[in-house]
Formats: sequence, structure tokens, C-alpha cells
Amino acid sequence: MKGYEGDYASLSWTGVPLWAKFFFQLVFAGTAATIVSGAVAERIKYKSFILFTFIMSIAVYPVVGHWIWGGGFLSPGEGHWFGKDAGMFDFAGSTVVHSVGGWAALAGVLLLGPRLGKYGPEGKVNPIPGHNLTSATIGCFVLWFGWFGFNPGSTMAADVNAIARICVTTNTAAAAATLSATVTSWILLGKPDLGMTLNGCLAGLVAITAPCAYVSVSDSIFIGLIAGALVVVAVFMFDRLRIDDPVGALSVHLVNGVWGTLAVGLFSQKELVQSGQTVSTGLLNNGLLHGGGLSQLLPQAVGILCAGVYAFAASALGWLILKYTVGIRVSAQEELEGLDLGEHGNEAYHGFVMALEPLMAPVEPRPAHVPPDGVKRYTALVQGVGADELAQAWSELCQPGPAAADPAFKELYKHVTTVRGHQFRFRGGDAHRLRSLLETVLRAQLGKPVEVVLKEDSNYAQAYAELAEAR
Amino acid sequence: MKGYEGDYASLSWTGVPLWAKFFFQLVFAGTAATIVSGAVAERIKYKSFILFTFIMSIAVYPVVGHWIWGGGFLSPGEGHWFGKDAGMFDFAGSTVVHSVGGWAALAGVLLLGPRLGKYGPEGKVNPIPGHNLTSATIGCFVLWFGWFGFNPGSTMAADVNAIARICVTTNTAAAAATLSATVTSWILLGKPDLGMTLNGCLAGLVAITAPCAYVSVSDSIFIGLIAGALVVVAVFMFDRLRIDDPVGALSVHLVNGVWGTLAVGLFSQKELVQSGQTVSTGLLNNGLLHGGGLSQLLPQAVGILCAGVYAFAASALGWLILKYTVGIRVSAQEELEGLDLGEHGNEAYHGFVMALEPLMAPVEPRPAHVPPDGVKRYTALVQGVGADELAQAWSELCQPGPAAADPAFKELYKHVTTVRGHQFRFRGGDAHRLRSLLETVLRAQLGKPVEVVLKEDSNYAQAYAELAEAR
Amino acid sequence: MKGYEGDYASLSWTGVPLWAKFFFQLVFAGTAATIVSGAVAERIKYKSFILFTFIMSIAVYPVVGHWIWGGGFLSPGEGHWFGKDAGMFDFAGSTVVHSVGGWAALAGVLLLGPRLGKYGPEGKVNPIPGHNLTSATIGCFVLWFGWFGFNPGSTMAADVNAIARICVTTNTAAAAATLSATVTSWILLGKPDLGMTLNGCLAGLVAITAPCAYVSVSDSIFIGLIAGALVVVAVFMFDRLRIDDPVGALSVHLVNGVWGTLAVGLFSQKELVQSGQTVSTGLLNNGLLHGGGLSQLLPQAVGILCAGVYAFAASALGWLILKYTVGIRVSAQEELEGLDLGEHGNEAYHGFVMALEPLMAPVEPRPAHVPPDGVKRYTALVQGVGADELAQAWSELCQPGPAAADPAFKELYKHVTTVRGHQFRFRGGDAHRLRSLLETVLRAQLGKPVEVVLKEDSNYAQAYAELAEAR
Amino acid sequence: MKLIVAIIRPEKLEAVQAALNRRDVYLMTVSDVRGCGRQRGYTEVFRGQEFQVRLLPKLKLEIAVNDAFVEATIEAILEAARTGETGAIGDGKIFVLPLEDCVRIRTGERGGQAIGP
Amino acid sequence: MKLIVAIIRPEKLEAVQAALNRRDVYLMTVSDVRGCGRQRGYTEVFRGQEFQVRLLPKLKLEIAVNDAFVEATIEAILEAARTGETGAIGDGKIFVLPLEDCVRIRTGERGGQAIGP
Amino acid sequence: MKLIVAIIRPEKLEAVQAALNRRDVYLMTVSDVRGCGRQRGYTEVFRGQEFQVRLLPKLKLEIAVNDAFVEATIEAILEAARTGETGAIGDGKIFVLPLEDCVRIRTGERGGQAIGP
Ligand SMILES: Nc1ncnc2c1ncn2[C@@H]1O[C@H](COP(=O)(O)OP(=O)(O)O)[C@@H](O)[C@H]1O
Ligand SMILES: Nc1ncnc2c1ncn2[C@@H]1O[C@H](COP(=O)(O)OP(=O)(O)O)[C@@H](O)[C@H]1O
Ligand SMILES: Nc1ncnc2c1ncn2[C@@H]1O[C@H](COP(=O)(O)OP(=O)(O)O)[C@@H](O)[C@H]1O
Repeated sequence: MKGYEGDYASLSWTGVPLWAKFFFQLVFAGTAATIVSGAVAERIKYKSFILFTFIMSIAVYPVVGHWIWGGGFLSPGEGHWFGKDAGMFDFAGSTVVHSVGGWAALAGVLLLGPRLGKYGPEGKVNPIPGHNLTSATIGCFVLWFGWFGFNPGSTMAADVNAIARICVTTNTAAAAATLSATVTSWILLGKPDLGMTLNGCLAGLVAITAPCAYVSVSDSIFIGLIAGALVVVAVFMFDRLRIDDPVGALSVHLVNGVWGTLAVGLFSQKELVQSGQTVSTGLLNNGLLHGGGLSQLLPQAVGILCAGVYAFAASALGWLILKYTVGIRVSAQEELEGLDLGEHGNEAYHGFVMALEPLMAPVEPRPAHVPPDGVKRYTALVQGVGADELAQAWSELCQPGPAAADPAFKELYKHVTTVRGHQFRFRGGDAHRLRSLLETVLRAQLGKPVEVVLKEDSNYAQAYAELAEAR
Repeated sequence: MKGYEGDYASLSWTGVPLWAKFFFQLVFAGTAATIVSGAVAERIKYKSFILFTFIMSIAVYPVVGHWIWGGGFLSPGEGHWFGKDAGMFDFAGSTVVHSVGGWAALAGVLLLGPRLGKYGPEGKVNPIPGHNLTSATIGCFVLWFGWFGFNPGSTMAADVNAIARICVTTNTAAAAATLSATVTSWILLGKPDLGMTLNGCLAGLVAITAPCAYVSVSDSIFIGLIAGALVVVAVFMFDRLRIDDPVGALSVHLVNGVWGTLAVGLFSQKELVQSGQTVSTGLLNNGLLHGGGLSQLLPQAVGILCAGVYAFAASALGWLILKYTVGIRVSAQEELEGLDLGEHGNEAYHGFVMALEPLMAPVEPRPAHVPPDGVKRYTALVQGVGADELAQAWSELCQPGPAAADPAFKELYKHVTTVRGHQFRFRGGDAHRLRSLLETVLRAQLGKPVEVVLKEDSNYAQAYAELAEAR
Repeated sequence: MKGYEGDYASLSWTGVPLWAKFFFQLVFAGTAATIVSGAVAERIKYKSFILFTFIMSIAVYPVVGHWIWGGGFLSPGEGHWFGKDAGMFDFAGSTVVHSVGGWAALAGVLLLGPRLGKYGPEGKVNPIPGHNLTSATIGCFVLWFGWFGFNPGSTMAADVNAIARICVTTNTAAAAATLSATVTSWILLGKPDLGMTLNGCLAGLVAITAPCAYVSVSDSIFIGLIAGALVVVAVFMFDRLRIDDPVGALSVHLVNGVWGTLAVGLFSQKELVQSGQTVSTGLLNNGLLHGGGLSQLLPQAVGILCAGVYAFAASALGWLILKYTVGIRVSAQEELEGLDLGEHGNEAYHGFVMALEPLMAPVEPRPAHVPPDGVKRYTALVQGVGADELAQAWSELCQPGPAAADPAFKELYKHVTTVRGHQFRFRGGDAHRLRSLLETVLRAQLGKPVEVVLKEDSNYAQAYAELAEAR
Repeated sequence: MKLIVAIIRPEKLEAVQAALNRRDVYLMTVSDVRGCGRQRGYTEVFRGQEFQVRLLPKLKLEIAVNDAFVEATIEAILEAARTGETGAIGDGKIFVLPLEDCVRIRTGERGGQAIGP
Repeated sequence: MKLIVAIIRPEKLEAVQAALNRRDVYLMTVSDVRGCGRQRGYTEVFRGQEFQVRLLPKLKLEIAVNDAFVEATIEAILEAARTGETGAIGDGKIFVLPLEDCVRIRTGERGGQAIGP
Repeated sequence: MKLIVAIIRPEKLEAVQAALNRRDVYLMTVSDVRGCGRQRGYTEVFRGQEFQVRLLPKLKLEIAVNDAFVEATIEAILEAARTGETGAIGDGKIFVLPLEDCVRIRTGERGGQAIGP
């Protein structure tokens, strides 16, 4: 563990244990990879996605992370691009995590193409609506909650004042963006689309990620408001460009990752930064709107560009390699049936009562006849009682109650198939026994004797035919 | 930020950063507003609800918060109502947050009226059951978890002993209430209704919110047990009163907010309070059951009353203004169709396969005839083979397998519509080509030549008629 | 609270407040009880399960907890089984919580028997798939998150280095197990079963629970990999043994609880343990793979055995008592209908539009005739206009639009039942009024006078018959 | 015997059931369907894209009755399933199918007497 | 040709399928319905209010068969769909509808030979 | 009048609707069903146990038409519901049932003129 301050420069901001930083960075890397999943959903091969997450967390995220957070050429310092008085600042990863994830997603989406049926001829867009907005809402809230780990946690120190302010800027931007996305979609669409509201919330969170520690609470309102409007417009734009992003990940993470990083250059205030908070924050300059001119905006813009070019190129290369080796897109048939079945062999929701086992061998076309089963059928004709009276008696016998519990009836019942007029049909059983049982139970029920004439049906099919005729 | 100790008295208990307190209070205010949402659900206009949350967090919650927590007239102190030795105590907001939210909800519910169909004639109550108890259960657990932020967090200090005890009182009350609500509903209804169990849990949490720091763990059991029974009875009561509260928010937050606040006056114990925990807790008196007489119970009761009157009146006024400006209730039609569609233009659950685009112009009534489409139909009669043999051959040709891959078959197949007896019907294609194709594939399949006689149907509708006749 | 260091030895590791430890232990005990719920699901009586959780948390968990964590005979120390230089180590409960829970579940499952239809004749297994994999996935993530409370929290001290490393070992094992379960199921089943992936994740977490503080991060990878493979194999094994465990709780908690505890004996490293972390960890020996021979493995194995025998026996006894008093299994009918209905009287998912009230008294068989309702029916014959023209006119009258708003039409419309050819049928209303209304509206629509001949149907049933005839 | 199949608006189920019961018709089988008719679908949006739902939720009632009940059943449905004062597009349709036979599974009874309760 | 429509208890599907297969009837279409019959609904509670569910979950089987199979199909359903020793209210009904024609979409075959597998 | 009942693959709905509309058939009622036919089900696994789903998701279309439209309706379904170049097992079936009467609920119209839009 010796020398880690040197070797793991990107992990060495402050005196926090190495493993803690590792864990923290691991979550960031995981987040960057997860962003991709939403954009490529519903058509990507599971295998390729797993492989891509390795590429992402080995070759894409760490490089940009080093450039910006690890003392790389975008950070301020002697011998770095912007000299020792300036540098790119990205507090908790609008660029490092979110726009990098977004660029990787964009590369994937472009190589995958849209889902089947998403875009019709003549610029027609066919939305494929999410199937469960309750889940989407829970997801959004979980992310909002998790962001209070990301942003304040990035202070990497128990600096309560900074943490408190970061919590408030984070939350304020999220709330402002939620409102502005709602209002924007209300104006543009006539109704406040819940999907937009949720994406607006996330957009605000992404946008405030870079500037959360460097801007005042009042400025965080503006950052959020703009983020919320941006996400709505971006969703429209990507659909116009026929870039199919099932969950809006590009609009949320890519577009607002860029916006949030730029926002540092616009709104940052030197005096807000607590000394010692992170190694380098003493070098932050005031943003454009706080009299700092371009001194902070420029590094931000350059950083966005560099990160974008690298992340897009590297992940496009990764996707291309996957495309021409294991393949990245499932078959059209599988896509229509759903990837839960094709990729996992599971059904995501399983509710319908169904035959659990293969009840039969595969059926082949065959001539139409009912196979005989060796069990005899009998027809019994009940005489000495009117049809209505008989029907009434049989119906009462079958009522739940004491009669039904009669053992004679039970024995008889299990052989009765159908009853029409004076005709009783039986399947199986001993003919004489059945006749006497039927006489017994009917006599008891009717209170008068009846006579039962029984006929064994020599031939199964014929019996069926006769009975059908009798109808 | 200067002078905040004075200006923001309600935020100035201890030495915690202003922004941290702001954030904490913000969450409380948000909670109070959220309580309302459940009670007015399924019939309120989205717009009006958003506007009401502004009223709530600007004009209702902060006023009561100031009275009780911000050195207002209900807090102990020189010149306040109860003098300097006594005052109302509400540790984490049974009154400030929950009953205030409950009163606002009650005002809203009364002005909105019940959901359509909830109450029938002659006092009949028609339950409108929740659609997903899994979601309800998740929600309850999330709240339970969140409460460990609310209650222990309200110490506003890293006082580990107090925090630990508050965690335990909070949890104990919740568990006791869960059990008692389950048992109560078991007794009253014959079955342990899960909805009641969940509401019982929340009821216990609401009830312990005010007293959590002031009572012993053993007393928290009683507080919880009573809360759980109360919530069940309250649900019945509100339904009897025809006050329609879809999620039981009134029974949980209003009734148990009141109960929890009173419980301070019954169970509080002076010696449990750690000095310095909050500015004013040194002034807590023992509760009625711990020998303090009415010295604590009275201020609690007065506080509940004042808070209730103000919160109800202020929010009723707010709702009334909304009712006569933007309106508060959706149309009956929209209510029946569901507010997801009417208010948001989304469907909450989207599962059914459907036509994604407007497939047709609006249809107008028109005479009944099939429009000709310019494509010719042919009828082919196959001669020189029995009907059964022919049927068999065609069926085999259509089996997946090598035959089906035959290009001649493929070309033929795409024009075949139906096959009955010796008659094949075609749509489109060249007549002579079709005849020879049919002869070819059948000869190959049957192993003997057949003759095909072809007839072009001059008239579309007539052909249909003939074919129908042939049946 | 005096003397708690002595009385509550299992709670007395370090200087943490008693209530905090109580709370922590309470969550562990609750967890052990919860493990059981998944394995006995879908057939157990709610009442018996509630009672069993009492048995579990009073008589099963605390005993083993004392043995291992509370200075009992399995812990190291003078006069204990392994002497003062060795003892069993289970950092956060692979044995104490998870395998104990698993043994209790096993006892329950064996006494309950499998769910109806789960096992067919001839060793046939009929899976009963989970109904919502979204919920299952959320559940898994929530547990993963919660584990960061369990494992690092078990340091019972703000030892940041230990906490950071425990976070990383915990997470690494979970990730490794997730991957290995996915790959194992991919190999064995041909597809990466999501259920296995989720259970793999939990398996890794269970397995790392005992060793998380005692092993290096690199060893945690192996612990996880093995856990993931084990869980897949165990699921198959239990199904082969016809032990029906709906959620795989045995494979996750029992099998991997055992594996995790053994892993301490294989991978533990003395030098990783921070002194003072817990009272006794100074006595940890190196594991088999780190040169410690059996000095640590043996106590682990013995501990697993003792804990297993006791937990299984005690809970089997508990289940048996319940079985012969309140009963543990619901009726077959209830099982088929679902326990949500039978046990709780709720439906878990409620979506179908339905009659909310008993619309009718129970229906008894009765003769077939339509009851007269005292309202007269009329038949009107419209004369002086062709059938087509009349149909057209009536259809246009019914179109939404100005005509439909005509009060004469409205009055007429509410009595019209059906219209066929020249025949209009009415129900109720005054005969002459209806005739003149019909004449009026038709004249206005057709632009020419028509004559309406009206006939009162003396007999309801007869009228129906006639109308039917007219068809 | 006839099988009467009615497509109605979901919110009318209770009213139709009540109207049927008044005519001594109690038994029916109900299912969820989506109807494509003259009624304009509604416009939904999903993340900003509008689309028209042309298949509207309806309920299908299947009611097997003896011939004597056919007209009464139709009348009951007409009485209860119309919307408002003048009806509205989308109120649904009734189809009458011939029914050749009916068997009560429990008793094996066949024909007219199996159809009722 | 007939279309046999059977309303059965959901839990009987497998048994009925097996009984049908023994008679060489394999093809069917199944849907979820709710039935309103003589069977008393069950009482549900929701947050304390009881209500009776009168529409009970059932399955509807639609089985198109040639005439020769009609009786065998009915027999199979009767054999497998009854509850317990004496049947129970709510076991369901079978409706037999005339079927005029049948077309196998894949091959275009019409009539009796299209009905089977 | 006939009631045409078609069982098709879910993914073919839009194509079938379009083909019907070209023949001036607009009205229909759609429902979710599961079909048991010759088509092999797919194999699912659940926590390691494989099982075969024999009831495959299908859509049922119910289309009431006047006699003149019967053949056009069948043709439209055949045209649009077949899979690929040679059809595939599981493409579904069409059943034609006689329809005795039809009532438009809104207007009370009966018979042929009630069937259309
Ligand atoms: N010919 C038909 N075949 C099948 N279902 C139909 C037919 N006509 C109407 N329907 C069903 O009836 C419902 C109502 O029809 P619609 O045309 O909207 O109303 P209206 O007949 O009052 O103008 C449709 O949604 C559809 O489910
Ligand atoms: N006349 C009918 N029309 C339509 N469906 C019916 C009819 N009679 C019964 N059913 C269906 O059959 C089911 C069982 O009927 P039920 O009356 O409960 O049982 P039983 O006939 O054994 O007394 C009902 O739930 C309903 O779905
Ligand atoms: N005789 C039948 N009765 C009811 N439904 C049937 C019948 N035959 C087929 N079906 C329905 O049609 C669907 C397709 O049938 P299938 O046998 O798979 O295809 P194919 O007829 O092309 O060989 C089945 O899933 C089932 O829903």
C-alpha cells in the first residue's frame, strides 16, 4: 500500500483511506457504465453489454477521470494545459461520469440503430411507451437519494459546511429542473408528461454535479431551470435525428453533463470554495457571470471537448470490435418477442395460469377420429317420470347439501357425463350397478319408483354420433 | 449569512450549519405537503395540487413551525404563553409536520368531495382497492427507513446516546403499532388486512415522532400499540363520515399526529433528556403518567388546538381560492378514465399491444361494399387427384422443411389465399405463370401429373359471392 | 442500565451505547427471521409465521448469537472450547444470522412440504416462476445496499480504515458472485437466468459476511466466485431433493452462510485485523491458505456444526408445536386461490373493473321467464318513407351535433330501444306523445311528413316474441 | 338458445348488471377487450412523442340465454349502457349468436335448463 | 364444425388439457375472464371496508372441433373440470356454437381439415 | 352476417389492421389470449428449472361483418398475418361464426346496418 499517494494520483486528494477512495471511484465507474444500459436497452445482446462494461471501466472512464481528477493535463498545475492558475473543474463528475457515459451510449446507439418500429417512414416517430411508470418513479427517487452520496461525498472530507451547502445546491437544482421540465412539456405538449418530469429531475441532478460545490444556492436554481428545459428539447431533438434512446439517457446524461460542466464556467464563485476541501480547488476562477471572464469557462469547454472526443472514439472502437466479434444486436424475432425470453429465458412478468409441463409430444397432422380408450359408455333411459320433474330432481340431487353427501349418489356421480331429457350418459363403471344406483337415488329424491333402461354403447364414436343426433 | 441566529430563529437550535438546517427543514416542509397528496389523490387537478404545495410550504407549515420550534408563542420562554418553565414539545414534528399536513389534507378532502362511486346510497361504502400492494409495501418500508433520518436527525447534534435511544423508541413504536393494527383488523374484520398493517406501521412512526426523545423505550411500546389501534378505528370513522381518503392519510398523519403530541404530555420523563440536546429541552416537564400532572399535557393540548385551527383555516382558504380560480377537481369523465390519461396524457401501465399510429382517418358511416383494389383474383380447379390426397399434398408442401424452401413454391405461395377441396384461390400474379407453378409443385409432391384449370374472376365482389356459395 | 457490560455480554464489545447495540442486534435478529419467510412462502399460515418469528428471535437466534459473539463457548477465551488462543470468528453473521436463519427455514420447509404442483411424478420439477422480476431486482439492490450497513457497521467503531476495506471486500464478493452465478447458469442452462444472477449476488454477500473484516480484497474475489457457483448448484440440489424453496433462501443463506464461515478458516489473515476493532479479534489465526493450518478452520467447522444442530433442532421443535396447535399450512383450496385472498382477504394486485357490491341476493334455480316490470312497451311503424332513407335519417339524428341536442329528440330518445326497418320499439312513456315526437323529429330530418302507427304491446313476453319473429 | 355478446364501456358494467338482474338475468362472463370503432382514440404522449391510442378499453359480456330472454337482455343492455342523454359514439354493440347446446359442468345437465342458475 | 366454449376454474386447466389430449384434441385458445354465476363471490377487505367480489376469475377455453369430436370434447371437460366428489357450484359451463368455416392462416386450408393440427 | 374470429400473432396486429382498412373494414374488438397449437412453445427457465410454455401469447380479433365482406376480410387477414415467405407454424386460424343479429347500442339500430361504422 506504500506509495499509493503517488501511484494512484487520482485517488489521492485527501487523507481518506485508499480503499474508501477506491470504493467511491468504483461506484462512479459503475455509474458511467450503467448510463449506457438505458440507451441501448431492448435490442442489445446481454453478453456484449457485459463485455462493454469492462471496456468502459477499464479503458474509457479511468482515462478521463485521470485527466480531470487525477492530476492529468486538464487539471490545473505546472506543466498542464492551462498552467498552474487554471484548470478544468468538475466537482462530482458531470463530465467524468455523466457525459462520458453519455458519449459511450451515443456510440452504442448509433452502431445499434433504433428499435424495430420506432421510426416509421416520412419522419414518423412511434413512441414505445414505458410499461410501468411506478417503477420509473421509484427509480428516479432512488437516484435522487443516491445523489446525496455522490455530490456531498465528493468533498472527501467531513467538512460540514461544504457538505450542507452541496446538499442544498444539489437539491435545489433537482427541484428547479423538475419544475421546469414539467412546465416545458406542459407548454410544448399540452400536458405535463410524467416521463419528462422524471427525466427533468435527473437532468437537474446531472447538471449540478459538476458545479455543486462551486456555485451559490441561488445560481443552482438557474442551473436547474435550464437543465429541465434542455432535457425536454433534447428528447425531441434525438427523436428528430432518429437516434433511439429508450429511456432518454442521452438527453439526461450527455446533454446535461455538458451543460453542468459549462455551468461551472458561468456561475463559479471563488470565495465559496473552502480551502483544503480538495487539493486543487484553490485554483478555481470566478465564472463568466461573476466577473471571471473566460478564465474558467474556457478550460471547461476545452475539457468537455477533449473528454467527449476521447470517450466517443474509444467506446465507438469498443462497440465496433464487439459488433464484429460477438455481435451487438439480437435478432429481429427476439426483439419482437422481448429480450427477457430471448436473452435470459425468463419472462419478466409471469402471471398467466398455464400448463407447466409439456403436456404432449409435438402434434403432427392426423386424420380426424377420436381414439377409443377401452372404457365403456352407457346410455340410461329413465321411465315413469316427466322430463321436467326428472330434471328438477337431478338438479336438487346435485345441490351441495346432505343429498350430495349420500354415498350412493357419489358412486353414481363419478360416472355421469351428461343429462338431457330422460337420457343419462355414463362413462365407465358396471352397468347393473349403475342402473340400480340411479333407480335408488331417483326414487329417494322423487318419492316414487322409476324404471331405468340401460344400453351399452358398442361403439364409442357411434355412441357419440347417436347422442349428437338425439339433440 | 450574518445574524442568522436571530433572523432564522427556528433554524438556530444548535451549532449546525445554516444550510444543513435549511435542508432539514425543507424536507419537513416537503413531507407536510406530501401528506396531502395521498388524501386528495385520484380526483385532484395536477395543477392545483402543485399550486397548493406552494401555499402549504410558504404559508402553512412555516407558521406552525415557528410557533413550536422557532421560539414562537407555544415554545417555553419569557413572554410566551406558558411562561418560561413550560411549553409545548414536539421533537420531530407529530404536530408541526404530520397533523399540520393532515389538517391541510382534511380541508382539501372536504372541499373536493369523495371519489365517484366511493359512497353509495344508504351509507353504503364501496372500497376502491389499491392496485398494487407490493408497491404499497415498498413505500411503507422506505418511509420506515427514512424515519431514522427524521427522528434521530432532529437531535441536530452528534449525541450518540440520544440518537441510539431515539432509534430504538422509533422502531419499537413502529413495530408495536404494526402488530396492534394487524391484530385490531384481524379482530374487527376477521382477517389481517395488509393495508391496515402498513398504515399501522406508519401510524406508529407518526405517533412516536413527537415523543421519541422524551419517553422511555418501554413507554414507546404503549404509544405504538395505541397508534396501531387508533389508525384502524380512524379509517372506519372517516368512511362512516363519508370523508374519502384513498390512502388513509388522515388516519395516519392527522389522528396519530395528534395522538403522538398528546403522548408527550402523558409519558415524558425529564431525566431522559440530555442537557444541551436542544436549546429548550431543559424545560420539559414530566408527563401525566410520570407524576408531572398536567404541566406538560396542557401545553401539548393547547398546541395541538392552535396548530389545528390555524392549519385547517389557512389551508381551507388556500383550497377555496384554488377552487374558484383554477378549479380543484377533474371532470367526472376524466376521473373514470383515470388521471394518468387526463392529467398527464400518459398511461401508468402500458402493456397491451396496440396500433401505434392513427391507422386511419376518422371513419364515417358508409354503404356496405368492398372497394375494388385493381388486383385480379383467380380461381384454380385442380383435376386428376382426389380431394383428400390433394389436401394432404398441399399441407405437406406448406410444412417447414426443404419443400417449403423451393423457389417455385415460394413464388406461388405468396399469391395463394384459400384452399378448399379442389379449389385454389389466388390474389394477384400472372394467371399462366400461376397455373404452371401450381402444376409443377403439385406434380413434384404427388409424384403424378395434375391438370389445373384457371378462371379469372371478372368481378371482385362476385368472385367473393361465388366462393361463398361454393361453401 | 447499570451493569450492562456484564449482563448483556453479547452487546458489550466496545464503547458503543447499549441502545445502539440493541438496535443493531435487533436488526440481525429480524433478518434471521426474515430469511425464513421466503422459504416457507405461498403455503404457510400467516398466524403461524408471526408466532414463529417470536420463537426465532427469542429462542433460536440469541442462543447462537451468545455462543459466537457474546463470549459463549465458541468464542476464544479461558475456559471456552478452543482455549484462549483460538475461537470461532464470524464477523457479521454468516453463521449467526444467515445459516441460523437457513436452518430454521429448512426445518419449516421440511415440515410444510412442497407447494401443490411443484413436484410431479417421476422426479418431474414444475417451476412456479416469480411473477415480477422487476420487484425481485429492486429487492436484491436494496439488500446489497443494506449490507453496507451490516458488514461495515459490525466494526462497532468509527475505524475508517477497517470500514473502507470491509466495504470493498463486501462489494467485491458480491460482484464476483453475481458474475459467477450468471456464468454458471449460462453454462448449465444455456441462458443467463436473471433469478440466478440475483441470488448469486445475495450469495456473495452472505458468504463475505463472516470473513469481510479478516480477508484481503483479492481473496474476497475467490470467496465470491465460489459463492456464486455454489448457489446455482444448491438450487438444483434442493429441487432434486424435492425441498421446495420458492425464493432460493436455503441456497442463498444456508449454503452460503456455511461457506462464508468456512472461508474465514481458509482465507483469514491475522495482520489485516486492526487491534481493538472488536474485543476478541486479536485472537484470530491465519487461515489454511495463509499458513495457519487448521488452527482457524477447525473452530469454524465446529462452530458451524454446533450452530446448525441447535438452530435446526430448536426451530424444528418450534414448527412442530405450531403444527399441532394452530397448524402451519393453509388449505389446498386457499393455496390454489392465493394466500393474499385466503390469509389477508386482500388481492395483491387489483385491476379488473368489477361489481363492487353484492348486486343481487344469491340466485336460486328458477323457471325461465322474464318478470314483468309494469312498464309498457310500444311498437311504432313508420310509413311513407323507404327503409333505407329512414335508417339514414335516424342514424343522422343520432349523430352528435345540433340535431342530437334538440329537446324533442332527447325526450323521444330515452324511450327508444331498438330500430329495425320501419319498426321502432319503445319502453315506457306516453303513447301519443311518443308518436307525435317521432313524427316531428323525422319530418324535420327527412324534410317531408311521415305517418306513425303505434301499437301498445299488451303482453311483455308476447311483444318480445313478436319482435323476435319479425327478425 | 342464444349467446349474446355485448361490447360496452368499462364504467357501465355495474349499471348493466343491475338492469339485467331486474329482468332475472344473472349469469354472465366478462372479459377485458380493446375496441377499434368509430370512437376517436385519445392522444397519449410518451416522453414528448404524441401517439394515438386507437384501441380503446372496453368490456365484453357474454350472456347465454334461452330464447325467451333474448329481447329482455338486449333491452336491459340498451337501457343501461348508453351514455348521457343522447348516447355517445363508442357506447358499443350487441351481437346475437346462435347457441346450439349448453352443458352445466357440475350436474351434466344439457340444453335450456343448463343455461340458467 | 363446432366452436366449443368452456368456462372453467383456473386451477383445472392442466387437468382439462390432459383429458382433451387423451381424446386427440390438442388445439385450443385460452383467455382470462371473470364469471358471474351462482357461485358466491368471496369477501375481500380493503383498508377495513369489506366488499364482495362477484366476478370470479375463470378461464375461457375456445376449442374448434369437427362434429365427430364434439361429444368427446364435452366428455373430457366434464371429466376433468369437476371439483371434488360431487362437483361444486362454480365449476363452469360449456357452450356449443355452430362454426361455419375455419381457415388455417399459414396454408390457406379451409373447412374441416383446417381445424386440426 | 358473420362474426369472424381470428387468432393471430401479436406482432401482426398493425399489418392486419392496415390490410382490413384497405378493404373498408374498420371495426373490430381485440383481446389477449394464449394459444395452444402445433407451434412448439418456448423453453423458459426459472431459477434453474426449465419448463416449456405451451400456451403462447396470441391476439384474438373479433370482426362482425355483413356477408359481402366475409371473403374480403378473410383475404385481408391471410395477406397480412402470414410470417415470412412461406408462413410459419403458429400463424393462427380464422373461424367464421354465423351472426344472427347485431344492435348498435347508441342508436338502437338492428341488423346489417348496425354492423358498420
Ligand atoms: N363490426 C364490429 N366487429 C367487432 N366489434 C365491433 C364492431 N363494431 C363495433 N365494435 C366494438 O364496439 C365498440 C364501439 O363501437 P363504436 O364504433 O366506437 O361506437 P358506435 O357504434 O356507437 O359508433 C368498438 O370499440 C368495438 O369494440
Ligand atoms: N348463462 C351464462 N352465460 C354466460 N356465462 C355463464 C352463464 N352461466 C354460467 N356462466 C359462467 O360459468 C361460471 C360458473 O357458473 P356458476 O353458476 O357459478 O356454477 P354452476 O353452473 O355450477 O352453478 C360463471 O362464473 C360464469 O362465468
Ligand atoms: N382447433 C382450434 N381451436 C381453437 N384455437 C385454435 C385451434 N387451432 C388453432 N388454434 C389457435 O391458433 C393458434 C395457431 O395454431 P398453430 O397450430 O400453432 O398453427 P398452425 O395452424 O399454423 O399450424 C393456436 O395457438 C391457437 O390459439
